[in-house]
Amino acid sequence: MCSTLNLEEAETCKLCGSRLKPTGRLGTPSEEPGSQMRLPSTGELPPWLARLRKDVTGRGNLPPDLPPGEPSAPDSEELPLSTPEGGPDWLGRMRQAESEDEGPPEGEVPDWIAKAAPAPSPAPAEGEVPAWLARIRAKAEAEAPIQETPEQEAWPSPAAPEEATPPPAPSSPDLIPEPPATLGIPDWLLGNRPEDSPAAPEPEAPSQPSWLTVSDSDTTGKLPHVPALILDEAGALPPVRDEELGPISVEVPDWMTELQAPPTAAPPEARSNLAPATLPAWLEAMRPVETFRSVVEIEPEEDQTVEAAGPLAGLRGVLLAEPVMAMPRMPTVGGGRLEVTERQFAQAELLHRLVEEEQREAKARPQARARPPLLRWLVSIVLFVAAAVPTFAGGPAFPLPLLQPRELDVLASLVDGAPAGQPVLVVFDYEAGYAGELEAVAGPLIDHLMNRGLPLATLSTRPTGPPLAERLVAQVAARHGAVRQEAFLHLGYLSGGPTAVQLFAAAPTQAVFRGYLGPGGSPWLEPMLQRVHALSDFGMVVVITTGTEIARVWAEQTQPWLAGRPLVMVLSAGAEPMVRPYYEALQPKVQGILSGLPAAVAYELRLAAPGIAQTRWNGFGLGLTGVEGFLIIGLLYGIVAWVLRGRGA
Amino acid sequence: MTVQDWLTMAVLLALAAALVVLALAERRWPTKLRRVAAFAALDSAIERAVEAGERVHLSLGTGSLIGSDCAPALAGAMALAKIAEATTMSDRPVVASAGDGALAVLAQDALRGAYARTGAKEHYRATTGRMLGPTPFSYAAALPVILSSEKVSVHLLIGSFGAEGALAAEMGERQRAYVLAGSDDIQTQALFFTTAEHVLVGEEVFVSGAYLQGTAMQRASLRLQDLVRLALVAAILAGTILATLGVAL
Amino acid sequence: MRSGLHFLWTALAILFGTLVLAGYVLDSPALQSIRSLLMQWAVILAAAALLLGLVNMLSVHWNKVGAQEKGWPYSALLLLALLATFILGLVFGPDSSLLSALFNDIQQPVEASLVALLAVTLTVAGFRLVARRRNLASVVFAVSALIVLLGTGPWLVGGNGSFFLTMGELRAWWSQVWAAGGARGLLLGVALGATVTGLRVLLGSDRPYGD
Amino acid sequence: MTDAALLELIGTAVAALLTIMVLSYALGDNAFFRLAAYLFIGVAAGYAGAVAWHDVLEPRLIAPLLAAGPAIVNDSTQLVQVVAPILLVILLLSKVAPTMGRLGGLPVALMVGVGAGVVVGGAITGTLVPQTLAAMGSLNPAGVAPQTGETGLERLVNVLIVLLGTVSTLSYFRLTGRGDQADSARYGMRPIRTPIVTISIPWPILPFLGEMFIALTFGVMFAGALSAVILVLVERLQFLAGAGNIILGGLLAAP
Repeated sequence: MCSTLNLEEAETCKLCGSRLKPTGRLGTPSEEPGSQMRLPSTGELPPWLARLRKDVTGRGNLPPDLPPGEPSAPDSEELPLSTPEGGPDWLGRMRQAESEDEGPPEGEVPDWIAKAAPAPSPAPAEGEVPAWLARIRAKAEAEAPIQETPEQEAWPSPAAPEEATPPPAPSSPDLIPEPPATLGIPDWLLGNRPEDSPAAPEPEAPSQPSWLTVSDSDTTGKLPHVPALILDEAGALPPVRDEELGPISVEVPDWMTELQAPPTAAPPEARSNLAPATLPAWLEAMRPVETFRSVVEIEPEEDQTVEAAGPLAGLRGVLLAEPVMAMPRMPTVGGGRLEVTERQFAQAELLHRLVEEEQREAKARPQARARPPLLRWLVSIVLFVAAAVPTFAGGPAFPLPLLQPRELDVLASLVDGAPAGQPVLVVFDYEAGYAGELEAVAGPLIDHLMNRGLPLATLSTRPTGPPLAERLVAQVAARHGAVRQEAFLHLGYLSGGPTAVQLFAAAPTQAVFRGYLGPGGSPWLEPMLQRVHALSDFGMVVVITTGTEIARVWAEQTQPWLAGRPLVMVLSAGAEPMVRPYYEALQPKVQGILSGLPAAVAYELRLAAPGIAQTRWNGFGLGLTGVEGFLIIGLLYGIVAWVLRGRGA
Repeated sequence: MTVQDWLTMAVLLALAAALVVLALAERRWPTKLRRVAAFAALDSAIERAVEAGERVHLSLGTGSLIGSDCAPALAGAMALAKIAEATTMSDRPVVASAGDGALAVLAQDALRGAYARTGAKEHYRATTGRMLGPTPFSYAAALPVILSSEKVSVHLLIGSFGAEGALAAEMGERQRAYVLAGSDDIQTQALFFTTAEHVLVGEEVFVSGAYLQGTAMQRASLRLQDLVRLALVAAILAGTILATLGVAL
Repeated sequence: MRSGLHFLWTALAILFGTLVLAGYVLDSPALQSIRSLLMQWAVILAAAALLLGLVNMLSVHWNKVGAQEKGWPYSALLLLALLATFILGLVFGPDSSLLSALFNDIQQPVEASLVALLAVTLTVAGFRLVARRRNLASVVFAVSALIVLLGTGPWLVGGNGSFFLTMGELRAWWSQVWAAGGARGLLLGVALGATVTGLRVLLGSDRPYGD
Repeated sequence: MTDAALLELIGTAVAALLTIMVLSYALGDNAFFRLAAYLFIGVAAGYAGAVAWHDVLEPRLIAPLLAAGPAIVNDSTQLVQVVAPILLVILLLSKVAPTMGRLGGLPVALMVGVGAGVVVGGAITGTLVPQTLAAMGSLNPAGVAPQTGETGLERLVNVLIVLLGTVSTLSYFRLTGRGDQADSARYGMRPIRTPIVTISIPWPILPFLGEMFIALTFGVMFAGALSAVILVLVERLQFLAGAGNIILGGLLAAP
């Protein structure tokens, strides 16, 4: 049709008459699934789900039919997943799809399935509005026969065009949280679509009455909802709406003006969600003009995406058929009043979308250009410098902690009290990324254990654990001249994550098959592990972890098998508060706890063995100081801004 | 079987029975959901994304499917199915990702099911459910690309996350997407509290299904949670009094 | 398509789950063995699923490369690295020096750097929090975080001074008493939510699997 | 210098380079970051796959199968421990083929079932029961905390604080409202008329306190995580410094 020739600039089109633009956009909403989704209040999700599903089922299958010229490119470019594929047999598939839809709803209490099975749409699944659903069902069944006869004899092909351009009937229920029409139409549309339907718009005209009457009969049931919808939302009407919609009201009959209310006000909550307090008042005021323009600008590409999804690719004016065809029909069965309401629905729908476009633009546009991440740059530079200075420049020296945390004495005495000769199980359960922290924190403990000459057996429930264990243990062992497989060995990776912890606790020797970096064969045959058959044969269990979850699992799942052996946790600073309850409980499940660099430094001081922890101390101190500075400034700034805003309001 | 075993068993059965009963009661006494700020805008955000031809991305997290950290992922999979039903037909259907193979398979199953239910089986692509990386941070490292190349405007994190979750959420914020983040790991929730626009606190991560117009049982389970929580509070208070009186528990 | 299969899977999932759960609460040896067997199967399946996930990754990036999509060279690099590492791992084993070199020189540094990035991310987010969420909670959050940070890190001036020590004490009290209460409440809440979620699956109401 | 030393040097250089590339993300998403990220993802994935094969599939399935050979079908335990999982794995892998995919539902259902069982069992026996019991602290001033050793009034106050925190936090998570309370907030401001002035206080008070306790707890954890990642940042920068020295040293030693 000509609409492709005269784009948005043209108000009128030689063929389609003067309502080219509004209809052009009229097409968009009803052709976009989103519009089906939008209008029912969020409370009505299942209905719009069902509608969305039904309305679009056909169109969703169409892409294969669009001419090569049509840009479905963006999709395929983005993603293999959205590249349309499948042959012209989409109709067949669609019918089957429809039938598939008649399954029992998913995710229900089992005994409902029986009841819900015959439902034509999964709507009842949601356990809502069974009343209207019954009605719809009745309608849907009633319609099918009526439509079929004229459809099949007279119009072999019109199915495709109509189906591709869900005209008033589909679009009208969109405004109403009730899907009868949409339920009805696709049913008969899909029900008897000839396998080979080339997109032929012409037959569309005569085919109108049949479904139009249907939609009428449908909409009669819904009339009461129209005022409801308007009233609901007119309340939240922003003052700017007039100029907002001025351009349109030029194009549309004056009755439109009263209709401008619902769409404008429709997503008030949406607005608050979109740009919360980011738009200053003046910008808010300016918004409509510019954003309306922006909508117009983006319209063509929007249309394209829509067309790409239709077999009527290129027939942008198709929806135009609605008002043009419909008006002569008005006199038919009480259609007059109805017809108007339908167009009102359609127009309101259009405005709805316009406003939503605006919101999206208003959200995206101003911010997108607005601020380069200056704050992030500043923070990055400050933190990097602060953390690096002590390293490169020797930097400011922070005083080492004098007093030792209470739990450090407990931990050290645990290590000193560990039975000599019995191996200690050290579980490395942290991401490689945290090696920087936990190697510094756990270093002194490993050092202490090796001081006591306790053989170490490492384990990990993460695939990347064994190399991390090797990193740390080998490093410390080198200092003590400890020999691999005699003073320490790696049991390797315990697969299965938290689940496997229990398996290991119950029967260690059956949970781990092969060591890591060992001579091969079962590590349990090594002399240092020969006497180990159960978890309690380890003199002590040390868990080095960042995750509160894994820490909880070790604390809880291994309890029964530890038989009183101490469980020690070396924790990333963030995880400590979550594990402390296990440590401080009246019957503690964790006997020792070591967390945070200060504790590690104190440990090193206690052992009089300066190590990794102390080399990090100054950088840690300066970096943390920088962070504290930012947080304080942020807090003050936030409060001030808050107070000022409060005054203003 | 000790007494405690029987006790635990009884509690479990009671919970299950209560859940079923409440679910059946849903039809007559539908659950009134309280306002959870994070969910308030979710529906419209998804709708807008579909209308704008932008993509909804849901992450099932970096936990495991067979471990004790699978619960939020299970909840996320249900939410995924719901969202998929809404977006199968859009130009850009929802895409799900996970940091674990089994979870990716779960996501694919959830998506396939949703596509089948919406009669769009043919549109399902196995690549809509992806494993981005097998380790938490490799998963996070893969996110920026999927977020930008798929034009993601709704970025949902409903699964078990560690600290990498903070990166994942912040990447969504950089994209100026609608970011809703929840995890069963409380430390991660603390990080989400700052990095995510909408954060699911505590157990809210498990109720996403119900707030997405979930099934009767999903909604009923909220009631059950409230009841049990009340019972817990009562038990704690009573236990405290008993403990104070010196009664050994 | 609602084939019997679907309901069969549901039934099996319920059965397996109930067995595992029963193994938790009842300590009958038979149940225990069944449970551990099921868990072992699950562990094996999880490992197999990981391979499946790798196939998934391969296909995704292979498509990108094949379609020469934007950024396909990255995908090509990923494919290369993935296949190379995987094959080397299969041939020489994960504990070969080659693999550990790959781990120590590529995986660990990058991952550590990502964690280091968190420092910037979290600081920025913390800075913005109060201005962004104008409510009492965010103020409490920021103050509480500051108390802990000031009590944790060393001070350049007045370090080991009396005020610093009191700050340390305050931090300990704050994070071990005040936070403990909230943490326990959150823990219980999460556990409750997880329980109910699991129950929904065990009752066959939530069926995220199969179709 | 020796090949080993050279390899060492190259490895260090690569690591340092990747570190810089990734840290550049702090300033903004860029090609270098993506390059490093994708390389990292590939290596991590390949490594994980290799581990999964070497430590799980091969020892638990393939090795026993090869060891026993065809006779494995006669061994009941082997059947359960090896053959059954092999079949499950085959079903799972069949998901690659869309047509066969349907049968892949079985292993997934198994994993989901096991996961659900573990979740419920673990949550109840692991957290719900023990944490509830742990929350029942004795308010008896004579009590003594085992680890912290605090006694008397101090401990009493602490126990009360923890109790209040726990209860209020729990009461914050009230997800359902009564009859007309759909979509109602957790608490509202209620004006309280005092002789002097009317003040508005949050009501009901417990959820409000709960929110405060949650924010407080989050703040503590946020600070902990922050100090952890700062430490990692320091480690990275120290690594860069060290790498710089090594590389320079290597280059000088090279000729």
